[in-house]
Amino acid sequence: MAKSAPSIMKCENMFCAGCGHSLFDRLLGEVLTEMDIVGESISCSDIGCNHMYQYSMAVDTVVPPHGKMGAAMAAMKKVRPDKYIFSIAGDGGAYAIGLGETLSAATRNDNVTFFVMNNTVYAMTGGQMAPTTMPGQYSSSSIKGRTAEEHGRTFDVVKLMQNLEIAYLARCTVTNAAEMAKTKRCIKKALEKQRDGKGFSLVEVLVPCPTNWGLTPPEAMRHIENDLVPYLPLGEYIDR
Amino acid sequence: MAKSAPSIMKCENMFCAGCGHSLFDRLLGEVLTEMDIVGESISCSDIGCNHMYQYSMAVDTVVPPHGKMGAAMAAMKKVRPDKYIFSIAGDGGAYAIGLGETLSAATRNDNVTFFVMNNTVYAMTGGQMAPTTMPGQYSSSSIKGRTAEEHGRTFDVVKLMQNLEIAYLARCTVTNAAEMAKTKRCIKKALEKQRDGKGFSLVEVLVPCPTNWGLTPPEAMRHIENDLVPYLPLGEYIDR
Amino acid sequence: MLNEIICTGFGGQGVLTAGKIIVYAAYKKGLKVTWFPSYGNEMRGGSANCNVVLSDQRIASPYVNHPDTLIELNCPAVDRFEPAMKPGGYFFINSSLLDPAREFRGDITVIRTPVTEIAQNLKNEHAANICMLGQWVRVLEQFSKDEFLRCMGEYFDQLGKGKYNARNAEAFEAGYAFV
Amino acid sequence: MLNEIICTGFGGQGVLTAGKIIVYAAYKKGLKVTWFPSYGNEMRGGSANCNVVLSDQRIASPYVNHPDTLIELNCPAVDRFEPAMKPGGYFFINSSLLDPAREFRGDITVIRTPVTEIAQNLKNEHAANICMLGQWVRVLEQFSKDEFLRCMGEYFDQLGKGKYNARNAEAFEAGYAFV
Amino acid sequence: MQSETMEKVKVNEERCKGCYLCIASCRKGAIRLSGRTNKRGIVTVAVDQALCVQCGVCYTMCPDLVFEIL
Amino acid sequence: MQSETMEKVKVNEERCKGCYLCIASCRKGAIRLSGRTNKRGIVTVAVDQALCVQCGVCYTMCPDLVFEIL
Amino acid sequence: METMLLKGNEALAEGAVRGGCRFYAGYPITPQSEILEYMSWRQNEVGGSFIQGESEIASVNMVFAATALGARALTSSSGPGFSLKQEGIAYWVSAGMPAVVACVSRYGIGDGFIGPGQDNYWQAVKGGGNGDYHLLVLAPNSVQENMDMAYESFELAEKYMHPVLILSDATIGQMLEPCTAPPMKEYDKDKAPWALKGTPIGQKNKVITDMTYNQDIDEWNRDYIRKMRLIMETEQRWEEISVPDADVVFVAYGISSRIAEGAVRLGRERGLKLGLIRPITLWPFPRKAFARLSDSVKGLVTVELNMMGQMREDVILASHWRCPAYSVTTAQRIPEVEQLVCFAESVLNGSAVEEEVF
Amino acid sequence: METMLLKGNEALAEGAVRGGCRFYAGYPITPQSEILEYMSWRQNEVGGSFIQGESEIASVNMVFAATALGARALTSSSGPGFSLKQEGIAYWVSAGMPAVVACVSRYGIGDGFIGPGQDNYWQAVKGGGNGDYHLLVLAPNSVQENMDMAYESFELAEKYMHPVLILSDATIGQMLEPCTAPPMKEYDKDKAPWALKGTPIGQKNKVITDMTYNQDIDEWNRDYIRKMRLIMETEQRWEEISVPDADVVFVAYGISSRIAEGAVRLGRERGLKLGLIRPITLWPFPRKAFARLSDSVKGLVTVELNMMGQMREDVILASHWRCPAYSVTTAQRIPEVEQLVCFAESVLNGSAVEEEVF
Ligand SMILES: Cc1ncc(C[n+]2csc(CCOP(=O)(O)OP(=O)(O)O)c2C)c(N)n1
Ligand SMILES: Cc1ncc(C[n+]2csc(CCOP(=O)(O)OP(=O)(O)O)c2C)c(N)n1
Ligand code: SF4
Ligand code: SF4
Ligand code: SF4
Ligand code: SF4
Ligand code: SF4
Ligand code: SF4
Ligand SMILES: [Mg+2]
Ligand SMILES: [Mg+2]
Repeated sequence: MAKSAPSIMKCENMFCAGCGHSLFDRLLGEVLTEMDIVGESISCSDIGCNHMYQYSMAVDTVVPPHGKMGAAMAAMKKVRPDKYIFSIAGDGGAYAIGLGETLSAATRNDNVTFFVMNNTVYAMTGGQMAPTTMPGQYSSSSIKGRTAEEHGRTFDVVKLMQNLEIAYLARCTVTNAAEMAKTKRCIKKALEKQRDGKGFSLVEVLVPCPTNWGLTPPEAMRHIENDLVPYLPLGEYIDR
Repeated sequence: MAKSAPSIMKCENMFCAGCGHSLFDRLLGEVLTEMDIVGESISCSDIGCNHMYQYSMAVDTVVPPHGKMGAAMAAMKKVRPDKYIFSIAGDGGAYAIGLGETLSAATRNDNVTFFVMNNTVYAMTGGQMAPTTMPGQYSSSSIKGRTAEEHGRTFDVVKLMQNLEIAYLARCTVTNAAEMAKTKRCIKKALEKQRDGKGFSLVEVLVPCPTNWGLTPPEAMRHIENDLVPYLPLGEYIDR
Repeated sequence: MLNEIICTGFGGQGVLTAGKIIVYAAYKKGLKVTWFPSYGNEMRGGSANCNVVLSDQRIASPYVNHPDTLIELNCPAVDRFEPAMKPGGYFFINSSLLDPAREFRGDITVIRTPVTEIAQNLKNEHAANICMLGQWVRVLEQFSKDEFLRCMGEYFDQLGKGKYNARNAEAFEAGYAFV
Repeated sequence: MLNEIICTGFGGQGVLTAGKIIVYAAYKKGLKVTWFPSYGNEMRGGSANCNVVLSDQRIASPYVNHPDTLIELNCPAVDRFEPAMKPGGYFFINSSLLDPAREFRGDITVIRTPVTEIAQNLKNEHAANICMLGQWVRVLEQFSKDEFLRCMGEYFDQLGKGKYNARNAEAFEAGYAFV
Repeated sequence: MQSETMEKVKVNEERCKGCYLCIASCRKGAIRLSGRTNKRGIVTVAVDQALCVQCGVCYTMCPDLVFEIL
Repeated sequence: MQSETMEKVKVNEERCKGCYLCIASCRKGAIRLSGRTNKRGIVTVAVDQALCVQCGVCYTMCPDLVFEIL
Repeated sequence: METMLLKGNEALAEGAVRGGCRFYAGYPITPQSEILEYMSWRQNEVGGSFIQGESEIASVNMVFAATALGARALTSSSGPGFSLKQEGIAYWVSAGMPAVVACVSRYGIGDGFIGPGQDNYWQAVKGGGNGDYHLLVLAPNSVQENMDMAYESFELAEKYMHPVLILSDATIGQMLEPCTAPPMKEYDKDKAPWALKGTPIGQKNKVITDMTYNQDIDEWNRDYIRKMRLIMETEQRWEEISVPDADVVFVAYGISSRIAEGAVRLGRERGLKLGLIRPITLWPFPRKAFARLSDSVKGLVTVELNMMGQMREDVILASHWRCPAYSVTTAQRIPEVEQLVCFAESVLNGSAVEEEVF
Repeated sequence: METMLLKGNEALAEGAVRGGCRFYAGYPITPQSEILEYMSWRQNEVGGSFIQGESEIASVNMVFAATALGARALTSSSGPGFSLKQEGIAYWVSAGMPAVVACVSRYGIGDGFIGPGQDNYWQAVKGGGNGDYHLLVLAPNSVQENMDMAYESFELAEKYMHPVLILSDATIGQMLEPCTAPPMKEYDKDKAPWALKGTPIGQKNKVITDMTYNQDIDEWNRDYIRKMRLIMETEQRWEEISVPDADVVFVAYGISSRIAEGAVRLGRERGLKLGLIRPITLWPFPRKAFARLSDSVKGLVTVELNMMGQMREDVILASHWRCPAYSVTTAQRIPEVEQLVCFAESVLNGSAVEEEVF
């Protein structure tokens, strides 16, 4: 069972050691190659560490301002309805500054695919608290730990989207080979929904940011398994 | 059982004949007066026909830019946690341009109260299609009727918020005296949740816009009963 | 030739449409035209008016500060616009809503027509504006009746409202007939 | 007196901290100081450096274009900064990571210290930067050892990192001791 | 018991905008057009005090605070 | 059947960033530090081809495409 | 060539459609909502797309993305809605996207009023978004020009790969005037050289992004500044009315220029030698028109629907302050022809005051 | 008076806190995130509130609302984030809210880069939002000034009931310098005359809104313009270095002014008579400094970290073009002291070129 870099991955990536973004990107690269839809795909990149996929993955890409992927994808799909239109975004972009755009696309049920890398912080700007920051989590703007009283409840996309009439909603992670395999299946399914015209799909991937979490990469993986997953359970929540 | 204008209503309002906003405003005026919290209240007005309450209701009011009530209220409550902070907004303001702010406040569970007047159009600007515009509904920007294929699915706040950990979520209307009484109870309950520190509450009120719907006021009321309510059922969805 | 008109009334009385029909007819006749709407300060249910300029030369400003013709469907506007009128101007006024005792400047011609009543009698309340146009055509003779009626029909046709043409024509005729 | 220093290394090697400690010590001594960080073009894991200016007069630019002192913890930066140095300048270099065959300009003094090794020997890998400061203090004699050690301790204390003071002092001494 | 002809509801006609939600809402059919036009140019409504049972629905359903239930 | 010493996994050491997720993931304990430092200044990893069962987990878990399963 | 009687906003929309616009996204705001309403059915007729964005920000970025994929795309707004688009427009500039935005100005700071205003001049011309840029700004003063400028705007934008702003106003947008429609232009989004269409493995993929990452910055800067200077040299446009022998020259654009033209006519009737320079491009500002002014001009008078006389500083720069530069500012009120003639008289008799610029 | 060694961003935050700031809302963006991070714990210590807004737009409007309720409130951003705040800032102006915003400039159009830039000058000074306004713009050039300006900004804003912008830059924000902290100011939000606190029935309630609705417009306009002229007259600030006998005078603010100061020193060492005018307020622009310039000045040279020489037009207006106005623009690169001295030499020997302003 030979395995090597999917041919869409054109060069070394720019992520930190052990960054979860890069694990996701390779899975996506594999799916696009295996489905043979690279030439039929146009991606939409958020600004955030996640955006660095564009330096290592050879797919046509538009980079709108931070958080505006929901809006940009709506337009892209109207202009080229025959293409696969998807976004790679961070939790900050998708759920904070872009929350309106993300949910507008979802409530309209636009026929596009949204991959959200949830690392519970604004990584690229130095690890500030995000809506997704866990209760008790330290960050550069919650140095005594996040609390619901002071900072508000932690954001959970599944709670918001669970009842929407969209095509697909899943949460997965990259912490071990088994989860990686599941995540890959979710990525594929989400793109198939688009192919079949079913509408909006969102795959949230819990990814480590060892740099901003102040953990080694293996520790960061354990943190996801022990502290994130119990609070943000994995699974396919909508599958129409 | 004597009934007369609550003393907070200071003069004639500026709404069109039969406008639902004015019915809601009077109910709110009654509640504020009956709870005797006028002096403890600071309201936050959206821009839209709804904003005209400030000309007839004597309550301290701040008017942020269109749609920004969720953000403004968060700040107001931090600065004056001992006051009742509430917004009166339109569906366009709360669910389109302000969707991100509205849902950020809700997911944080800010201890504030949001009254959203849903008339299924952008009334003040001449009745354009809004996210809330019903399937098949004509509007000045959907002159052949809204369709899910072309314009996207119709927005339903209950579907979005139903699973959130907020204090109170209700949908009501103003179509007859019985519904008015229920609506009044919902308004009161929402403000009591804030008093008790329970967190975010949102009351959506289905209101007629006879002017932009091209209907007489009584017809507009029947339209709500016959065409809106079956699609957007009334009720209390969250009550913690 | 420069003809500066203001049409004014409550929102909903059709004064903007009255202005548009005039402009359309003049345009069809080969004149230069402009039409500009303005709404009162009040958001809703306030007064509405439009400025119409007809000319055989390129029109500079579309704003009418000193109308030579004023077409009014309600009363509050009387006080507002009368002082601004050009001497020698024509003031077409809805006498149904006018205090009969109201006096006017001596240097303008006031034409009183009870267009609300006329329209009500035709069971066509919304056509007071059209009645007024009938009167306006008759008095000023800038257009022949047939010419104007044809243009008005065309105007409604292109809006997809041609089905009301017969009733509109009836209102126009009634306004035209009133002396 | 004007002393322009660049500290450079990979992100994570603590060069920004090294610069800050120098600045803190100089500031405590009553000098005017500026410190300015700059990150490489690469977002992550790239090189980092800081510009430090010490002076007894008001400091105009905080930018160091032509350093008189260069403190380097990694090799790629050697090629980048060597040409810019002022003649007569001091080049403190981490010889643990340096190609021994590398040749340097004749008009500068190169001080080679295997700080990575020294730190590893102390089982304190992250303290290569502190070792280098020891060497720097010894060679340039701008500060007495005790004075500098005290300031460094204070610096870490105020960051709440005082508990590492003993180990940092050890690294400093080891760097100072290297000849 | 109240006399049938005493005033039960006061109508502030000047505020009326003519939506006629009151007429549509009064279960007793006690409200009708007054035939009078107010300063807004609106044909206002009047209450037949004899038919009125002071249920308050007109107060509730009038968007313009025209009614006062006495 | 494969010979126990044939090359099963190729390691592109220059790409390695030293996250050591591979070491943590290999159930066979076939991956260890190589002792070599690459151009990035990273101590890279090496595969003990004898222990390797070509399960592919290292390929899967390496964020930097260091491994190629042959 | 069809002639029609249209509102300015409709003419702008129709002009854009005929110029090849096949994508529109916008959010309602008076006095420009007719553009949105018109596009909502018209794009359907021509096989284009219409999206009513959830906000101005969504809309401006939809247009960015649509343009990136090759479509000729338009958005429009006014007042606070135009302010919200500034981040997005800066991205258009940075990415070199030839998208078009129309601002139908209303008066006021913040939400303001729905009537006409010209207090967006600084924002429109000097930069609303962050960074070193000017948009190519066209200022129509008639319904016909609303149509014509929208018609040509895409080709202009594509000529320089730089966005175009059509700065119209509430009066031009709301008024009806006859106008003649140019023929429908052919445009094939697949032939747009920059368009993202999907790139098969092995070919070089395209990325449309900010200036930031994919090119040497100094090189990017050099090309960019060369482009901006070229636009300045090539695209200055203006109209002159009775300028050669004028003693007092009004400078006005958009709706004010119509009033100023009336004032020139009235003044001339009264024997005053008045003239008008009407900037048609606001950036590049038509400096050439001022370079040619005769030395006998006693004063330049800007006429603007604002309080601060925003354009006046550009008039001073253009004229090298060779003669006094006055300013008639009328805020939310439309100036009257008579008022302008009076002001010109005060310039001639020396009683006009040249205030300090803001 | 405490002396500390702080980063410029931290100094700005601490200065604001000591000046009475008890509310901060912001969104992360480099190079200003330290302001946000500092406030996240510091507001807690002083009993104020910190909100990490869900976006820049949310944050600017949180500050609007907090100010309306009487708090001294600050937001901060950079680059595209500052662009997003323009609608909100225009509302501050319109509602007369004395709120404060800091922009720690980074370079580039759109997203741009994280290094220092001065290509926000037009946006900051000429108006980013819609309508007739200038903010009161302060341009610190040291960590100490970051602190001092933030400290005084609220009282300045309240003096005129007009917002203040502190236009810092990435270098000043990121650098460490010693600075002396002023004492904590007392401020009682309940004493703010405009503050909404809730009004019992029967008393006159307050509405804080856009200029639009609650006052006669002409009256509002009159008061507003009077206020703006008063600020222009009263608040011009600048620093002069070696100006009286200078042949060539640099004009630079923020980080560039530090380099220019270095160039003045180096030039003087070499016998060149160089000087520097450093605008401290960018609006009102310090015209008075230029009015006093001697006639022997051979040239004014703006030094800016941008491509278009954005400040140059204000220098020309201020100096009435009495001498040539040159521009050294270095885009994303920090100018070198040597380079400026060379340029000054080229001005003196006549080889410098005065380009057309953009
Ligand atoms: C309008 C705007 N605001 C802020 C920023 C700064 N910024 C860049 S990336 C980023 C955060 C990204 O966080 P997230 O979306 O979670 O992605 P991550 O880096 O964690 O993958 C921010 C705030 C920006 N570029 N533009
Ligand atoms: C930023 C901004 N965009 C657009 C507008 C124009 N505008 C004013 S009210 C309104 C619509 C209001 O619709 P809705 O919120 O549903 O309230 P309604 O009038 O229906 O009560 C719009 C779009 C504005 N004032 N500001
Ligand atoms: S900072 Fe975090 S998210 Fe960003 S590249 Fe590094 S590990 Fe990945
Ligand atoms: S337009 Fe509609 S919502 Fe607005 S005041 Fe009139 S009826 Fe009410
Ligand atoms: S409900 Fe009120 S406003 Fe409407 S018609 Fe009746 S009295 Fe008049
Ligand atoms: S109180 Fe009841 S019965 Fe009497 S008029 Fe009103 S609605 Fe009718
Ligand atoms: S997982 Fe990859 S990058 Fe990480 S240590 Fe192993 S080989 Fe190196
Ligand atoms: S293929 Fe499997 S067994 Fe072999 S080295 Fe990789 S993880 Fe270990
Ligand atoms: Mg993140
Ligand atoms: Mg609405």
